[in-house]
Amino acid sequence: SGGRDDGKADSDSGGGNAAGSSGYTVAFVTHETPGDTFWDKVRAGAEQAAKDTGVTLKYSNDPDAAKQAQLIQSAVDAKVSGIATTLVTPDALAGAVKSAGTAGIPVVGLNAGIDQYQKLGALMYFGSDESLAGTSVGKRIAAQGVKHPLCVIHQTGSVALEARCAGVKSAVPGTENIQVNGADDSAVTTTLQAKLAQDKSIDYVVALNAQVALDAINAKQQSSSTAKVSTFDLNPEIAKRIKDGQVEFAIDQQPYVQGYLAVSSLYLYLKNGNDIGGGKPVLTGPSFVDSANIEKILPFTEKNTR
Amino acid sequence: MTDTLADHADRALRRGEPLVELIGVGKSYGPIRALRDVDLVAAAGEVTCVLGDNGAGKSTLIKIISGLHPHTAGTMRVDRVERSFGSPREALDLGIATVYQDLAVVPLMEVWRNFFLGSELVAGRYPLAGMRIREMRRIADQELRKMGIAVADINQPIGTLSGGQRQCVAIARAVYFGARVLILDEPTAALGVKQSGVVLKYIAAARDAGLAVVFITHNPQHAYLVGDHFVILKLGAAVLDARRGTVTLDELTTQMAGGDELAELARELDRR
Amino acid sequence: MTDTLADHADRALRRGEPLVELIGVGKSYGPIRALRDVDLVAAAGEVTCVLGDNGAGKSTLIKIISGLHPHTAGTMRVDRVERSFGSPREALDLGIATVYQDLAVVPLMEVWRNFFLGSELVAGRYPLAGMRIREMRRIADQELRKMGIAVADINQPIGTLSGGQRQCVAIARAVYFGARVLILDEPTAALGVKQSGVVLKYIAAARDAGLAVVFITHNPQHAYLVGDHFVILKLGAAVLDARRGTVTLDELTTQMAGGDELAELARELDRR
Amino acid sequence: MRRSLRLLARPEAGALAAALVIFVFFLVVAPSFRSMAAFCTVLYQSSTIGIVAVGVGLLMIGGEFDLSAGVITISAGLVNSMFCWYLGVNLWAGALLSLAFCLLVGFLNGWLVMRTGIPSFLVTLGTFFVLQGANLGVTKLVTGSVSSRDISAIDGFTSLQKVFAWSFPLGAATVWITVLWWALFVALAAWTLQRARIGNWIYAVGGAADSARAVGVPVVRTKIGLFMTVSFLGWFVGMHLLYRFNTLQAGNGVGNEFLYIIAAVVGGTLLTGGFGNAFGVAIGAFIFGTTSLGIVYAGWDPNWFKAFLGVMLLLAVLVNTYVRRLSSAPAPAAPAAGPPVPVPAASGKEG
Amino acid sequence: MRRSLRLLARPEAGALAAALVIFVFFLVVAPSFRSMAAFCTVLYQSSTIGIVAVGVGLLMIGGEFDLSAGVITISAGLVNSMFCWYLGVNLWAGALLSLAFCLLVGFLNGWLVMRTGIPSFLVTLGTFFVLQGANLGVTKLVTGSVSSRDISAIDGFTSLQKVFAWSFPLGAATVWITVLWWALFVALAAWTLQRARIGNWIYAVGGAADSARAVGVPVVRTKIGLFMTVSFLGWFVGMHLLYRFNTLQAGNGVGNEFLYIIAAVVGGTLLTGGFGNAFGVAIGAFIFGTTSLGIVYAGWDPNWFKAFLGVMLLLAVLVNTYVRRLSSAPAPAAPAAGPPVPVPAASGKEG
Ligand SMILES: Nc1ncnc2c1ncn2[C@@H]1O[C@H](COP(=O)(O)OP(=O)(O)OP(=O)(O)O)[C@@H](O)[C@H]1O
Ligand SMILES: Nc1ncnc2c1ncn2[C@@H]1O[C@H](COP(=O)(O)OP(=O)(O)OP(=O)(O)O)[C@@H](O)[C@H]1O
Ligand SMILES: [Mg+2]
Ligand SMILES: [Mg+2]
Repeated sequence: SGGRDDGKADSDSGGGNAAGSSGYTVAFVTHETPGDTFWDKVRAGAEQAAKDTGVTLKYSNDPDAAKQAQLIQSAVDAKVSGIATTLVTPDALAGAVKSAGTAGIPVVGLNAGIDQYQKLGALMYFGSDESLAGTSVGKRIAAQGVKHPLCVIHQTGSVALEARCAGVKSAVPGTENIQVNGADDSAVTTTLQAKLAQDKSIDYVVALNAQVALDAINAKQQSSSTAKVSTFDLNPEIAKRIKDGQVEFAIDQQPYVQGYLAVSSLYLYLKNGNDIGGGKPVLTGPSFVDSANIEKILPFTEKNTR
Repeated sequence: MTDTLADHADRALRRGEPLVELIGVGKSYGPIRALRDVDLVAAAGEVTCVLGDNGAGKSTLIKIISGLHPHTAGTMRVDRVERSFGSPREALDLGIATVYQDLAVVPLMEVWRNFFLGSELVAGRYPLAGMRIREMRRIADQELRKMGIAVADINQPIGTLSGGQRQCVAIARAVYFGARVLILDEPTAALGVKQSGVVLKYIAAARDAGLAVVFITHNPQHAYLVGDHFVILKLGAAVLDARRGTVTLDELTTQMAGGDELAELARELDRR
Repeated sequence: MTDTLADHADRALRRGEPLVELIGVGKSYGPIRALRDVDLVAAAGEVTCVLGDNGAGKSTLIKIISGLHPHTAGTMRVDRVERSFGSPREALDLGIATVYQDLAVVPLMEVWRNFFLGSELVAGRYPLAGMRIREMRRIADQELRKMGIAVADINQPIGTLSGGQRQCVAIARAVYFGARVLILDEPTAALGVKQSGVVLKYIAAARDAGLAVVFITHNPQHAYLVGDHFVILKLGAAVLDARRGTVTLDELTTQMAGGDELAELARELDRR
Repeated sequence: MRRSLRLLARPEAGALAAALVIFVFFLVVAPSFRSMAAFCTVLYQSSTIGIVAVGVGLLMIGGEFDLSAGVITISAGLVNSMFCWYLGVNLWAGALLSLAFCLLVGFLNGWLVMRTGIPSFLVTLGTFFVLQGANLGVTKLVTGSVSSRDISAIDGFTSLQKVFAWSFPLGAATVWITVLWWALFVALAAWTLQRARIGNWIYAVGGAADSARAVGVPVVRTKIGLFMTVSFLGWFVGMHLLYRFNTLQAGNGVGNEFLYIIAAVVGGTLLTGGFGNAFGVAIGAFIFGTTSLGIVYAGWDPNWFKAFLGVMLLLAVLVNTYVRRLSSAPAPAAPAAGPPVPVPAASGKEG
Repeated sequence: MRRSLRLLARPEAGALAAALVIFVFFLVVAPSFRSMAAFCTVLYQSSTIGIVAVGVGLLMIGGEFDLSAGVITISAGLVNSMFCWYLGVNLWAGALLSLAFCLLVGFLNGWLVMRTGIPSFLVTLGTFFVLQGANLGVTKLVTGSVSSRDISAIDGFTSLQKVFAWSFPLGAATVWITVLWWALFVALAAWTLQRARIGNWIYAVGGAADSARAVGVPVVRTKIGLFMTVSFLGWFVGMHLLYRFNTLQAGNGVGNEFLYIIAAVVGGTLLTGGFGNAFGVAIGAFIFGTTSLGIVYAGWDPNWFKAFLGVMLLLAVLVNTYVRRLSSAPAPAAPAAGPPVPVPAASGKEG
């Protein structure tokens, strides 16, 4: 018992077009660090959209800005029909995006780069804004009277993560950052444990991904701290913890939607000349998941679509 | 020292019985033919001396017998059974112990560990059984003292010993573990007069204990002192193969040095 | 071969002039005292032989002169100037060339590169000036041939040569670059009769060209053939220091072997 | 005997001194470091690095590297978790399957290295990439996401958790069973290296493989055995991670292989093989654990974390080298170029 | 002479064969790979790895490692960028300052290694952490974020961009100047190794430092020079990154140090020093570039990316080893235990 539930194993089967039947190829380039749940959902959304619209999807990723630029360049070399890319480091990607424009390949931005996408020549944008999301979290916990939250950066020097923490700090000036080794759960746990022991005044932990939030709960128990925990992004485990109250809330920018819209908008643009958002960015978040709405969302997290 | 040899020597050895026979053995290193068509017999109770110029193939020959390289032509028989060793372990297991010219010691390891390397004394047969370290230290020390070498500390890394001291460890080890066949590649090269004498005595004692000894040396005097059988290699082929009595020391020396050159040298250098 | 030596020898050398003097020199390796209170003079046009048991400190002595280790006691003078070398380069720059017992070759490098290592011939004085490779190959090959060693390929890694061949490369190199003082640590150890003869001739030629030679050997015969001056070390201290003529070959041999032991050995081993 | 004890004690003496210096340093600068709880946290953190590091240390003494040692911990956990979750079988079966899998990977590493003569650095780099990719690819295939599913409800969980991830309170502190396991593995490795015949072989194959082979040491078997030891310990840590955290991220574990190597080298293992010591490696892991958590306990600016870590590591190594020089009193090294004799402290090509 | 040419050509022959196999393989499986544009992209990608890899290869032949070679590229760019942005001075001044800084870091690496006898692996690991921390800490201090500011408006940008990040179209493809620089550096390194006196010294200090010292090779100076060469090339790539992308992420560069080492080792450099070849290293970088982009061009599932990469790397190394064995025809190795003589192809402790 407790294993795979056979009934719902094959959730996203169903009708729709076979990939490639519309004749378009879309390159989807992100700054994913391999194995991240968040990006897994972005990709799931993109794949679903590709399936629904009959587009051939080519997904690739590299967290290093220069290499991401290289991936965009190779998509241009491969003469794809459209490119969807994250614009987390707009200056670094500008050249590659421009060369796509020169080659007549439409580009849409997603996830990050809300202020710069137009300048770079991307047609549309789907996403949230990292610092806006951070600020929303900050405002919400400030309202509870939190004075000294800890913002956990699980990937050194990541622009997106730093932006989230900066957002939190803009609403709660007492925010403190900490760096952990996100590739090792026991290291995350002990580091947080140490931090909570070192500074007893920490009254809140803001995790920037779901697994770190789980580790934070562990650390909290070990160091008998009373700090509360909230997190960015969802996974099934976190959904359960929200339900039983161990995690206050998760802020969700609906990665599945970002992936889905980026691909389907390109399809519509290519097929039909549509412009989604009317020249303005399309926001997919932030939306809060907490005990109020968790019941509704829980089944979707199980399916890896939220 | 005779006690060590007698203790360890295989008691079933009968004098004159051939233990290792090479018939038409050859060896190429890629394009380089180091050895061609060499015959050699190492018989129990006899010392076979192999002499020859530098690069003549002497070391190559003994590396074949001791299992370090397989030969590429001809046949080798050990105890009348045809063999081609895949590893030195197989040779050791047949009682063939070797002193290599480049010594085969592990510089960073202690002297006693080097002495017993590959043939450690253990307290039991289970995998992680402790070694009988105290005993190993004692034996190593004792065997070295017998050669007239007192190392300051049997626990010092062998890399800190002098060249000759290292040579002595390698010899003492081979003598101690050589149960049937003892192979020595220029054992006296780095040794002083006294230690050379000790080694020659060992060789004689091994012979007397019934072991087959293969002795490589550049020193015809040394060879003649203990040898029963002399093989001279030149450019990888045997140019002389004679029993003691059929050849004199002078002949041997002359053969090795390439005829009259030596006489001329003596004349040239003579300052008296 | 005399040509090589004469070509390279410092022409300002005057026979008998002391080039290297050690006065009360001592050396400790941490707790181990390898050398104590040794005096030695290497004079132009003379061969100084250093003899002694294994571990007596001979190599340690020459490592001090060649700049490999600094001494820990006493004084060393080169050309009457007191010195303590920080690196072998300093010794080389004063024209002191050495053959080390452990050879100091780089196994993976070609023979000719090893020959010229540290003293390459270059086509210009700018940093990345090309080496005169063809010339270096020719010279290396030629110098080795003079020693009676014809390596199959001057471009093969020196690690694939036989022990004796490697020794010859090291000797040829030192002779070629030794402008004033030539130091040889057991150069004939791995050599056959013929090659040993060649090396002794080299030593004699170096002496005649006015170089100071320090010659370490275990072979009293060899030492006596060329030596002008004999130093015997025992446990790090000099026990004999005699000029040629004040000591006979027999005395030398006896001193080295520790008295009567040798006679007994000869008796013991004598089979005729 | 007295003399020999001094000599045996030598290699780790430096590392121990360095560990003490660093530990006392943090006791002084970080008030919250001065508690049993903090000490236990440091020990736990050190043990999760230290267990695999012991194996990596042995392997490095034996003259080889294993870059796949970090990801194999995650592979081990994933095999166990997904096999049991997918088929719904008892977790013990999955744990054994995972063990067999890990040993096979170790065997393959060793076999390829010995058979092809390709440096272990490259072979295990290949394994590292393959495992890393497979972790992600297979997990995605099986579970539809990039992390394994919660297995805490599957049979056998509680008993396995007792073995691999049990903890008990000690005053205000929590002691994890991994610390005890770590001590056990270190003791076993130390015994093996100093007292067992195989230890002799390990030093020999690392110090001079050709010479070892010439005197009859089974070089191939020894080295393959070492690779399998590393995978076994990787499996062990994988089990701990799985039974402590219930789920595993398929992308994790990357980078830890270098922490193991760092622990080994800081603890005095020679990078070129042939010299080192199990206690030294353990102390190396402890130094790493102390430093990385000590910086947090001290509350230093996290932006500079890595810079502090680098400085502390260099300090530790310097103290280690200095103490070892003192205690072994080797030849006074010729200025700058390092000692010309193979005194282990600073010899080899790194000298 | 014929014979010697064959021998000189040997070390990279295997790597070249491997590169060809991999290249043809992707030509077959990935249609979009079959264009000049794709080839130029691969070349560009290879050059950004390859430039530093040349230096790292030389250093490894010289028997040392440099783990700080990856982050120093970013440090170089950051020093230049932030100095000029903060003070508003001409970028050329910043570039020179940055060059001086990098050379100093290289000198310090080498000096510490030679002076203390601590293995270069540890010393440069320390530098790696320190630089990584400083990159982040200083950038946050100066710019308040984790990336440097856009400097494209500061004086000197256009001229510097011409030098470091110029590109020109070639049909549908774009050729980057780094490819030309790469070719130049490789040629220079090849000349140095094969023809210059310093090349002789590099092989010698890596193959047997003590012997080299004994015959008068300036070991310390040679090694320090090698460390400085690596930092110089790191600076060069840092300049390219800065002037191509205008801004730099302070956290980047980490991990690249291993790509350099991988390129060198795949190209036939001996991990233990003393053997290797500049062309080999260049081909190693090209193999890496081809493989990592080829997988993308082929459109394979990125979840399995690393697994493909691992398999391709192993294949490349196998082909390399096999071809080198064939062409050099060494002693038929004793079964399994590797050749007992120092035939470079598979010798040393890795054999
Ligand atoms: N680096 C070192 N560390 C410790 N002890 C050393 C070191 N080098 C040499 N010794 C010791 O110093 C003593 C003298 O050694 P040395 O090599 O000078 O002897 P040697 O006369 O050359 O002997 P041989 O004839 O055997 O070559 C020996 O006892 C040796 O063990
Ligand atoms: N691994 C190898 N690869 C290529 N050639 C080799 C190898 N080993 C030995 N040789 C060559 O084979 C020939 C015989 O070498 P060997 O070592 O057997 O000579 P040797 O008679 O022992 O000489 P020495 O008296 O100088 O030790 C030499 O020309 C040597 O260069
Ligand atoms: Mg030989
Ligand atoms: Mg000596």
